[in-house]
Amino acid sequence: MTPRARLLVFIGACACVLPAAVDVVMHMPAFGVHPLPYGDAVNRLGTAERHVTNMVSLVNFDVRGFDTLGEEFMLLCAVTGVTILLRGARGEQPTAEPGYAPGRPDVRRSAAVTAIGRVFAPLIVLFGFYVVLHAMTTPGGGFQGGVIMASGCLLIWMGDGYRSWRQMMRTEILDAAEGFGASLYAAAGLAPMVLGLPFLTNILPFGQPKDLLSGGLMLVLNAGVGFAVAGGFGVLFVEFLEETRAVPLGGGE
Amino acid sequence: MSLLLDLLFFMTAVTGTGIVLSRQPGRQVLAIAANGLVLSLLFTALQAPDVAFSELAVGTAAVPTLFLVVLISTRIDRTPRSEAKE
Amino acid sequence: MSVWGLPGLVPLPVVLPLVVAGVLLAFSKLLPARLPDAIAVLTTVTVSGLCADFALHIGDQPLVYWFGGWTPRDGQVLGISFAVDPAGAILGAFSGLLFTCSLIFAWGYYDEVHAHFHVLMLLFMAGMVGFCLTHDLFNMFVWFEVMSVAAFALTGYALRSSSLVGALNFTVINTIGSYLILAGIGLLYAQGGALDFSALAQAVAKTPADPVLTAAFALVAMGFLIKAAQVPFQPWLADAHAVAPSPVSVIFSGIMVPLGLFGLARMVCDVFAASPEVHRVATTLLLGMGALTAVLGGVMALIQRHIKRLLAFSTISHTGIMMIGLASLNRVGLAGLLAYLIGHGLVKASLFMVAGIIEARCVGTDEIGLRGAGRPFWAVGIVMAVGALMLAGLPLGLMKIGSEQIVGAAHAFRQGGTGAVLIGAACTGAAVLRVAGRVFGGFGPVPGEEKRAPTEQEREKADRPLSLMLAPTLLLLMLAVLPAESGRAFLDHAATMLRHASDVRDLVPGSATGGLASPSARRGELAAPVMRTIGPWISVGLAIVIAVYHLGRSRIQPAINKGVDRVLGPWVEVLQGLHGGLIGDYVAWVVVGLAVFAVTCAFA
Amino acid sequence: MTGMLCWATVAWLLGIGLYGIVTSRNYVHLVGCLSVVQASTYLLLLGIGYRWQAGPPIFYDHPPGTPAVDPVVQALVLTDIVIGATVTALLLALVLRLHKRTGSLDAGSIRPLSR
Repeated sequence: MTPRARLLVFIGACACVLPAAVDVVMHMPAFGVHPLPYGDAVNRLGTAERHVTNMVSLVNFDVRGFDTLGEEFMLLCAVTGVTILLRGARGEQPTAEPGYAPGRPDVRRSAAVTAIGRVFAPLIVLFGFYVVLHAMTTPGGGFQGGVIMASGCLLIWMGDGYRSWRQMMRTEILDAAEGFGASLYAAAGLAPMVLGLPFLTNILPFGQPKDLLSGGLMLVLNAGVGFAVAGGFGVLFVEFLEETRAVPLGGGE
Repeated sequence: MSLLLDLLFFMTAVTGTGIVLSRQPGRQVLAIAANGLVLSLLFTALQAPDVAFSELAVGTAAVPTLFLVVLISTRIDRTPRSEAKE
Repeated sequence: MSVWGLPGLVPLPVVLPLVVAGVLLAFSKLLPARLPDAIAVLTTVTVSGLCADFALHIGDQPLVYWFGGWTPRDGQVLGISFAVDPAGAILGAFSGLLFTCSLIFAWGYYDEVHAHFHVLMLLFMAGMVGFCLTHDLFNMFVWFEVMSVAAFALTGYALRSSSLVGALNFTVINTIGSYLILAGIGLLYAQGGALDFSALAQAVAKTPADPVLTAAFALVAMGFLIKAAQVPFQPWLADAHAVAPSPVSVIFSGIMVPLGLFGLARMVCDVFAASPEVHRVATTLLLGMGALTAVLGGVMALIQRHIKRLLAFSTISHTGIMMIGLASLNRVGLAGLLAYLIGHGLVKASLFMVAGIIEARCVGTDEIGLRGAGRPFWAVGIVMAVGALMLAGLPLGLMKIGSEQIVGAAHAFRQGGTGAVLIGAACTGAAVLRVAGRVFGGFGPVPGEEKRAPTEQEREKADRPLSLMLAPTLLLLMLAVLPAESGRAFLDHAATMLRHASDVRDLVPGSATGGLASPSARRGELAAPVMRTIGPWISVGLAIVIAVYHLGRSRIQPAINKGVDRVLGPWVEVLQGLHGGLIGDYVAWVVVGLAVFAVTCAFA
Repeated sequence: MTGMLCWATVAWLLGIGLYGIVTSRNYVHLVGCLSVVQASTYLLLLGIGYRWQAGPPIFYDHPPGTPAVDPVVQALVLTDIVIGATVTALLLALVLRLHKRTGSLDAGSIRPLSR
């Protein structure tokens, strides 16, 4: 189709969908007042049964922990796919130089930028760690903390440049952390089965509400997610940033 | 509260439209980050701090970085600097 | 219960491949070359065995398993459950079998990247099995996504520009489909306040004619139909299957695409069992879509020259045939769907393996360019010809049972459908037969309309032993042609449980007869005995005639050929143009599909 | 009123995102549009789980039993965000590789198979 014909088809189809969409919107349950039996049940039971205060973490790691298992392995899948797509064709070269844009002046980073990067990167990683730890009590969790940790390392790239960053990020370690984290999640789920209980049954002591170590098995699962996400996003950043490096002498695509 | 939500819904629609209409990739990265930011604010207003946190980490930091890297990578010259200078 | 099938082991078919994949990835750089192959095959065999065992030992009640011990409290469902029924378990076992064969076929194919191929394949399988067994809508979506993401990555594996574009189109369209499913889940949650199938079915029974619920059905169904590549969502499939590595195409065509229909069957028969409105929309729309898909896929297969692309279009056509069975929504049709799904999966998997052998041995997948190139290993050609005849409807094995029941069900329920089944089967059979004749027999020096089709030079790693590639091919084809009459009772049982999924558990009292009641199903079984005996032979005959005509063009007067070309040429151009590989076009068709749903819902 | 605006925003984001994909001439732009389609699902789910005059489903400062919004949809949205990030990363990797192969990002000029 020509772009014009395509747009006409699209607009025509939208015109047909529009009345139906309006009808659905008119019949939607009233915003903010309709009953939410499932969520209310979780809110009612959560603190009493598992001694945690963050209900979202409760849903993620206990009530619907099986979804999160799938989610972790989906991340693993995507990261493996990105690795195949990017590393597969170019190979890995931790010591390569960065490429540069033609015609763009090569500005040296000022010492202040480098210093800011070096000071803030560890702080942000530390903050990510804090977020992972507080999953059971306050907003946050393995996923958020893992992404923050991996992103914090990017400050080194911005401050010190590609080469220092690349020397810091070792793919073997990141791969291992990712595989280990996801496997930890699955293994923690399997452990209750050895005792004859259903998969992912929370068998550890629940601790005290508002305590950092409350939630029992959820803590292990949360740690697994933290490892998997930090490692996974780390690999993603490495693989993408390796795309900005120069091709070594004699090596082509 | 209602007014704040109305405003944030409107802002979300506007920034979302911004992503679609900014056909220049460099500008689109900014639009994506802006949309991520507005979404995080909206999620906070909708009493979902966990989700806002994720959106802030993913939508305003990680994903825009990936877009940025793609843009850099599609523009750079791939010959090593030492070779190019000779 | 046998020793294997302890009820406590229900999560293992999903969790085992996940754990193995995670460990393989963590130690990917330390493992010796052939070990991942062996570990992966062992895992797939175990999963297949477990699922088969479940399938054979489930009684009249599905095996319900609550994760984390979160059983419902006071009627409120809290956790996620698996409800293993024979249909889901047998599909899990079948996917395990296909993965085993595909991994053996791919033995030694991928040694450059450390075990990454195996990690993706295992995750792919875990996603499928989870999708088949789960009883929770969002959990189903999660496994669907695991399956999709693995598939996206595997499609681009070859890193050619064609495979990258194919993977991009596949990813974008299927991701839009996923988001539509998610929106549907949201609407269902808004109205039903639950995610568990049974709880949702109960909620639907309370407000059967709600427009929000109908919209939810339309959105979820769209997502599954995109996966199942039904008209007008079909073009991505040809782009993706043609360019994926052949061991992966085996899985795509053999099970991944038809699983979309299985998901749809679960929706219609379980969640929306009590909604006559949804059933009305479903029967009208699915029959029409299925018939159109069967015919269009067949015609498109006939005008291809890229062997894998041709096979991909035949998959589209046969998925359309399955959809005709689904559209009847009765027991016979569903049993036909299951039988046809497995039978077709076996045949199509072995055909894609043959395509892989051609690609590895002859360096290419272009039918016209490879004319006569397969003569040195003519035995493979016989396999391909038998597969072609099976596609055309040779009354053997599971496919015979499947097509008999689909035709029977379609006949009883509405007079359409049967013709589409015959045309689709005949066209796809003819196309594959033509390829077999041309590549392995050297016939057909004058190409017809297929010469206008897109093609490409490709190759796959050639130094693999032919025996390792041929063994799984032959095994699958043998399973496909073996008499399967003893499976009839099992499939019937599976279909009954699938159809009455909700009322088996007594959750929707009095709504067991949503849509079509069993009397019409019985009529379907008895209907059209003539069609059932003669039908297959008509399509087989037609397939042979078409194939002979295509290969024998050199014996016909050139003037006639030119005339035919002048008449058909423009139409072929239009059809090829509709499958031109432009993602914008495909998305426009998705919106058209949405419009079709909206209009049907308004007027049905 | 706020409710209508919420659902209307959902529909608008879905529509405009699809419009962007249909008219896109650049694969990077297309991936961005896909994230707009996805944003509509976040909004739909969280809008469904919202409740007036209720706090977050976190009982750290408030005692359990205070009115709170639905935690289940929030967990679903978290999963959704992961899905979005992974698919975006995968798509961008495909786009990068394609650019290296063909030197183009134009969705209209690259065909999967040559004629």
